[in-house]
Amino acid sequence: MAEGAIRRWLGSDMGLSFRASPVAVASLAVLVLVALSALLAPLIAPQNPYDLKQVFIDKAEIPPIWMRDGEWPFLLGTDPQGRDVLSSILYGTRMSLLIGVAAVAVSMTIGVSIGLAAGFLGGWVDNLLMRIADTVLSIPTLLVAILVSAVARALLPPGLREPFAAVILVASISLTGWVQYARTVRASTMVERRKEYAQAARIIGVSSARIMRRHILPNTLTPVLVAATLNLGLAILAEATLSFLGVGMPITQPSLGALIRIGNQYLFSGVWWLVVFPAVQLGLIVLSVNLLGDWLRDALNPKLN
Amino acid sequence: MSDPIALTVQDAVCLFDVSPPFLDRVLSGARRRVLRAVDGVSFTVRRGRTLGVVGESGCGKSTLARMIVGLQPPTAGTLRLEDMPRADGSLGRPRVQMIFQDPYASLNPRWRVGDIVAEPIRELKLLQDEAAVQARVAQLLETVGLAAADAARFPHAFSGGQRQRISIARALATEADVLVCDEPTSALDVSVQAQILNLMRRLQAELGLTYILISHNLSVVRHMSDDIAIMYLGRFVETGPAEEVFAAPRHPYTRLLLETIPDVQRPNRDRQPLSGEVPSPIDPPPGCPFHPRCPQAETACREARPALEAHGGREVACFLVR
Amino acid sequence: MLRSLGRMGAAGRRGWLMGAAVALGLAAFGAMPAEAQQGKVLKWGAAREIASLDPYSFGDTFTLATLNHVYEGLVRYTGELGIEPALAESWETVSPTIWRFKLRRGVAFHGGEAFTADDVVASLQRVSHETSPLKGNLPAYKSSRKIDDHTVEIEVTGPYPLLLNDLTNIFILSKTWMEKNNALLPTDSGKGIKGYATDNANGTGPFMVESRRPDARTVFVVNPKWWDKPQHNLARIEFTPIASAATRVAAMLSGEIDFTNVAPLQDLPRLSAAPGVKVMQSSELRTVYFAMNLKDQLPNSDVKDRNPFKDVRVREALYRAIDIDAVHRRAMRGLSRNTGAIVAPAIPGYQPAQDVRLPFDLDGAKKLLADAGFPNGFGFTLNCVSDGLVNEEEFCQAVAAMWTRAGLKVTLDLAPRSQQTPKRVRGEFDVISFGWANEPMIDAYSILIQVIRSKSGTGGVFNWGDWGRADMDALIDAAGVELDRPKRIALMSEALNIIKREHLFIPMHQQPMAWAIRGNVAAMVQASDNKPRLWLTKMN
Amino acid sequence: MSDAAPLLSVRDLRVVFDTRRGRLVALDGVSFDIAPGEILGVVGESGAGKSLTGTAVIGLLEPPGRIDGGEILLEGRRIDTLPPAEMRRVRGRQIGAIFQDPLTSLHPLLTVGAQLEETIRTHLPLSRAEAKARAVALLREVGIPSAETRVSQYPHQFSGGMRQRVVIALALAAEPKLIIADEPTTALDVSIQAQITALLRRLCRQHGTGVMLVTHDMGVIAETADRVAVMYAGRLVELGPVDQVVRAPRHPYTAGLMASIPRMGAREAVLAQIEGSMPRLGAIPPGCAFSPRCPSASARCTAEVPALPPGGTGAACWHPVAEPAHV
Amino acid sequence: MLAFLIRRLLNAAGVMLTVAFLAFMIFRFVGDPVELMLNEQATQAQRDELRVRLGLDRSFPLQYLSFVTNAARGEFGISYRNQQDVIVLIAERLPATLELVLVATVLSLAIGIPLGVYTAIARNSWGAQLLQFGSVLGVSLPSFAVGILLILVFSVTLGWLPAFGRGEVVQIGWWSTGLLTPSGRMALVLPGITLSLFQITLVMRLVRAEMLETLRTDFIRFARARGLRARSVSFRHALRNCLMPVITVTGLQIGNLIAFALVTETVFQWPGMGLLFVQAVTFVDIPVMAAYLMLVSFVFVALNTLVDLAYAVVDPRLRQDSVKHG
Repeated sequence: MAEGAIRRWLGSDMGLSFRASPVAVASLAVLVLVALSALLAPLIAPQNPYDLKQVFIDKAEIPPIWMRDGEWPFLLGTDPQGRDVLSSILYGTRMSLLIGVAAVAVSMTIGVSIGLAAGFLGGWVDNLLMRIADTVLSIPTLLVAILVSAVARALLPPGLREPFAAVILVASISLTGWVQYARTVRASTMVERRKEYAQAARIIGVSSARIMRRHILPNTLTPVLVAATLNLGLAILAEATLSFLGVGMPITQPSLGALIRIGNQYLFSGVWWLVVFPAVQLGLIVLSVNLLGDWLRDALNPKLN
Repeated sequence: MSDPIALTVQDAVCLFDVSPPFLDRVLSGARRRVLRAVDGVSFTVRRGRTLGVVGESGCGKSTLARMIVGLQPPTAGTLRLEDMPRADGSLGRPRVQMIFQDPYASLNPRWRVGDIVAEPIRELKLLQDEAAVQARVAQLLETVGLAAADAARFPHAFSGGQRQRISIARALATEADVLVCDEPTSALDVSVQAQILNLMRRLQAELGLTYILISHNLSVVRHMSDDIAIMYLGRFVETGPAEEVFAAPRHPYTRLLLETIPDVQRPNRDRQPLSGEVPSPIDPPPGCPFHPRCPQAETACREARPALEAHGGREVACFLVR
Repeated sequence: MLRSLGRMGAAGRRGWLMGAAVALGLAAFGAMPAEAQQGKVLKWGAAREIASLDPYSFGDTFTLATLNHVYEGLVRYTGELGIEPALAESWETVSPTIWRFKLRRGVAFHGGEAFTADDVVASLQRVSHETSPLKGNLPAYKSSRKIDDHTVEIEVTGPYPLLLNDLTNIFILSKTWMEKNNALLPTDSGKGIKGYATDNANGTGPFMVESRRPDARTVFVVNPKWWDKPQHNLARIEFTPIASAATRVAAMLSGEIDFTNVAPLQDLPRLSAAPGVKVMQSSELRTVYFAMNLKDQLPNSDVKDRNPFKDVRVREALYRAIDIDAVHRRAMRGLSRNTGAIVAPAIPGYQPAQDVRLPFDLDGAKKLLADAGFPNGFGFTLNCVSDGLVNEEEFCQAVAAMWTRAGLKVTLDLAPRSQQTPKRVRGEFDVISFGWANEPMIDAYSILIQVIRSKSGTGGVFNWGDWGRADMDALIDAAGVELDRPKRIALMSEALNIIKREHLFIPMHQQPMAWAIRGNVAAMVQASDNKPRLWLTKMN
Repeated sequence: MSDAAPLLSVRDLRVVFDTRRGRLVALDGVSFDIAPGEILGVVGESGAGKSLTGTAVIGLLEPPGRIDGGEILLEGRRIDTLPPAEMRRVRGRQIGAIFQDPLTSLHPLLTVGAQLEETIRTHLPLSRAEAKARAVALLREVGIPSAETRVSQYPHQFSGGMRQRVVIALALAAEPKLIIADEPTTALDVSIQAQITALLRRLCRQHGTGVMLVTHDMGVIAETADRVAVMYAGRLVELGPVDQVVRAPRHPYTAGLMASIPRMGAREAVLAQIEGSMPRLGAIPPGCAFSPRCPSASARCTAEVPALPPGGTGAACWHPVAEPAHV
Repeated sequence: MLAFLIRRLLNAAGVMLTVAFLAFMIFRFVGDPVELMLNEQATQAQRDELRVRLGLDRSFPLQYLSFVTNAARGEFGISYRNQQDVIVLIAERLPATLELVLVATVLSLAIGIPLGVYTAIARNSWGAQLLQFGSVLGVSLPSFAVGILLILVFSVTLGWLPAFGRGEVVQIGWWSTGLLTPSGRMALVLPGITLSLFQITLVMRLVRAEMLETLRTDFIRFARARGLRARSVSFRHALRNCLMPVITVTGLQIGNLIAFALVTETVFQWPGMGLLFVQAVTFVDIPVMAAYLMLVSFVFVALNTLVDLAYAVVDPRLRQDSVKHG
């Protein structure tokens, strides 16, 4: 069934364009690989870096396996605590992807709902929602995220900060993230609702809610899809930046950004593998996402074909 | 002439406030500006017949169409659909549907054709049984000249003409009595246009449909209409039976319009093009709105606005017609 | 200087020379001795900014150490941490509670005002004012009086052996200057008043503040009229805070700074290996240990009906579970000094016998836990500060892992000092990492009165986890009024023995300190209090 | 048809698009001439390739489209193989163009005068002042009142009809010998259409400019053109004097097309209609592209591609309509 | 035009009031200022007195009102950490950040626009494809990683450029500039590149997209059909039409740059507002955080308003008070 769907898709215009773009194929392959390895981290990682029982400080700062003092099973070496870098990266990737995907999903859900409501209902609802969007936009995203993280950490009782760190991050990224979706969806909703098919439904007597949901929503989602893909890259970067600044994931459940922050402290001590591998992984993920997003945008842009 | 009346429109007015925002008005001392899209139009349409409404862009004909189907509430005046007999003998309000100009925008690209055509049946609960719905959809598709199997396909698989057929099938699915057709063929090629016009004529004959055909294409209107109304800046300037209006136009605008239409049958004829352009409906000229372009305009035309008056079987709004 | 210029390239060189020329030009006004005119510029890259130029605004060791270049106290520590006269020439005790100080003559403030007894009295009043954040640094102070222009008497609340130690960090400001600038009282953030002294300085010290741009650069220039004979050859100190360790190391390697007083441990090999960079490394006075909350209930533990840490077996188990050699070798990079005591050897009160650790014994630890009724361990949170002690993140993680292997369920709570301190002060912790250097007293009494003594008046300010005991309190109070040094030390040692016996704290190590200098720095004194004393620095 | 040497001569033009799904032949074997001063109407339904023909002549085909065969000669000089820089000099100077939508054809941020002057000075050795004077004169010639003030206005200050006049002025700015007019009236109101076609006709007659008038509107062709070329699925199916094609079409497609136009004169019950629709580019049937829809198609029609009769006038059909169609 | 201006200003004021509200909420409810200001030994009487002195006993709207009026006068209180007037603290660091942002903006426009035009015109060329890929790489690399890398290469390994700080600055009134000294200019290079890298690729991608869009328009086709020179078509006609989105995005991005500068400032120890803010966050220095938030939003809103006005200047269609009607 799925195979059939994939085969059908590969035969469609999109699929043809996909097959003709080695960059898109490579990006998707990298992403699938990265996502799978991150999802299966508990099964394939040599070590659980969160389980302190498995971490021996005597195994600290072992270089990658191909170097002189490399040691099995630490393929990419260990950190100053004796944590396996490869395992940390797999778990960190899991964390980064999880936060990125969740942030995109949350902002998309909020943004699409608000955009649809504003575009379809118009009038004061539209006015109010768009003024809110203006205000959110008048504070730079990064600043909002830092403030939210800082404020949330100041308000939450200490015991809740760590378990909620990821939630706080998702919330702080989504708090501004929804605006783009809202604007996109609002714009296309305003176009779509004037289109004849929507008016035909109105003439038939279909209710507004139903027109919004069944007719207009599906037709506004193409740009949302592109935006979501490109924003996934941005969200992962935002998370990394916040963690790098020290207002993101704690050291005990590090994301890629937190790993880079930790690694950065060892930049000059010869323990380069701490910063290089997470940075490469982060760059690779974001690059693949962006390349895929770029391709998707071009492929879905009728004007380019 | 003895057909019962399906639609009565009485002094329909539709105004749009196109004033600059409040602040600009205050600062620049500008007045409120009103676009008089439809400015007092009255007519009746008889059941089973076709009224053609002709005019250039911006004359208000599309607004009129939207008012009839209820997409646009009138600012003033009434639009009344007369009850008509149902199949079971009872009287009921006629159903009005609309055929749109753009066959590409009138079908939801994400829906299968079958669902598009079935939507009104399901929405209006005309049939309860899903199998019956499917059967009805198949029947409708065949009625408009498509195959029943087309129900499973998406609109993008169809050409413009076929899409217009689907639109018609959707309209028929409501068991509509009155169809408002807003430029139904102007986006189609000539050969396809003929197919659609023929289909519409056939359906009218078979189902006793009433058409209100809005178009700028005089030959299409001529071909389709029993009665005709010429619209200029929100008003009717001439109405009457199509044959008579085309044979002997009374209003200067009608005359000039007929004169400017290129005629395939008379290649390379020399003619006098209508000069000037359509004035803005926001700032219509005083008096007769046509007077700036009218070759016969007199002083009176600049001062007062002529009303639509009966002249024989027709009505004309012109001082020069007596 | 010349070396660094070589790396700057031609364009950069002109700028630096211009800067130096300006400094020299300014200095020339003061009819400088020929030697000082050829003074050198020392570029100091610190790990953080000093909080203020006002020596009474923050009880922050680093801020005070830096301001010590501008301001001076009545007495000061030598490079070997002995006490020597500074603004006071001599002193005597008139009675057990009254000290008389003879002030140095011919000393002038940077602003030109002559130094007199009025300045001392005004300064003491300012620092002991109730809004002063440094009030606690002079705990026994009662009042002061001017006898004549160069004699001052200080009265303390009771017999107090450590007044001189305290006074090393009480800097003297000019009274007329304070009066003129409405700065007689400490800065009061409550009133929303910004003190003049926050941005301006007028001391008697070897250096004067030439300019200050917070977080960018503070420039000190030599005070040509300093009363003491300079043992340095600096004309100018350019102080730049560089918070990021990596950037600081980079700046050191590239020669943009000549000196940093915080060289990251992990970068020491790289720094030592770099040409023209020298690492100065030794052990600090600061002893690091873990302290367990001994209140009736632990706030973050899964044991709710009692506090497991009240059981000495549990405390011992935690102690024995630590493989200190691994911590030393890895987390501290072999640079710390493992200790069984909670004060450093240089601190009066230290006894070698206390410095013997319990051995690392994982099975023993597990057994102790089982005996105490926790065969499956229990859960608690380890509260550590990410910007606190040397490599605190690293050793806390390492110890957390070790405790986990002993069967405990450790949650590590790592956050900046600003976030951890409030929790610690409120007693909302299970176990904390802690370090105490016994400064400025350089005496075990410091930790005893401030950390170990049960809360009472000025005592036990840092007794956040109710680990005080009546028997220790008695010993501490006795030591506080004992003027006979051997007796006093015996009292203090006894108190420390109780801690050792009861495993009230789990000692870890004296933490390493590492400075880095470039080759152009010829001599620099690094005392174990980790304070830069740049007036003892010579450059090539 | 004029006896003079052709101004434009298109021979066996073939244009293809290389797409992921393979090569699409958009124009195949298109040949026609335009004499100086002659208006050739190119008519066809959407997708027939009429606009593409104009684009190919003016050398503005964009990838993936390209000329795959045949030749285009302007006054006997081959222009389809010119390097881009030389072709640029031909455009505007020798071939002018008018596009469908006057709303979008003018640069919104430049004054009408600036656009005119730039075009003039690109091609003619005139000073700034002379170019400006010529710009005003051109505007006046295309019938824009008070041209002196209008010249410094922006396009959005003109109405649709006036804008199309500006476009015509721009096309004529360097006195080209040939104008490609691509649906010049489609976007205009009915009453304005007549003004524009009349203007175009007048100007071309005055200047002796040849015109290739591309449109789907038989009415416009009938009124304006001297000769008509009918296109279907990328091929020319009929070429002839306008009178002949309109009144007595020889190709079944042309005949059907003419018959399907509702007449002004009388109201018929049913319009003649051609069943089906034009094939997509990727699915052009072998032989005569019209054969599946043709009432008189034979086996030959599905096997062999018919060509226009020698001389280039008549219908490309194996079974042309014999009798002149009844008018 | 005047109405437009007034409307924009009202809008901006509304946004600023909302942001002020957020700042006020943070200021007021994240950590009790009384607790933060007094030390632990303070008595209840002292606390109450301070509460009154700070106006915390007054009603909520009144407190907000006084916060807003104080903010409008530039009074944000005293920093908890530095004990300095917050506005003085910020004003001291403003030039450093603005100079960095200015350099980044100029770099992004000077490099981004030509590259964007090139990649659009020569869309399928080898170089354009490479640049396009490079631009994706540019937006994919986290700026802190770029900064670290640059320091590693140019400061540590090659020793060409300083790794931190602003170098020598010259004081002109209250403005301090590093642009006038060689060391100041040297110090700007690496942070400038780090901050502008993302921006360059952003401008380049934007210009490319807009150019591709514009190059497809009828008026460009028509300009080509008139035989205008390729240079004129690309720059005079096509690029001119792309400038408005570039103005918008550049204007909006300056606000984002100021915010993003805090990452660069952290990496390069650049003594600007961002560094101040990051330190304020670590120290929970609420007055500084609130003031920074207000200031950045103000810059953002002001730029936004300017961009809208710039639109009116660039686009003749907006210059007149003509009402468009259909």
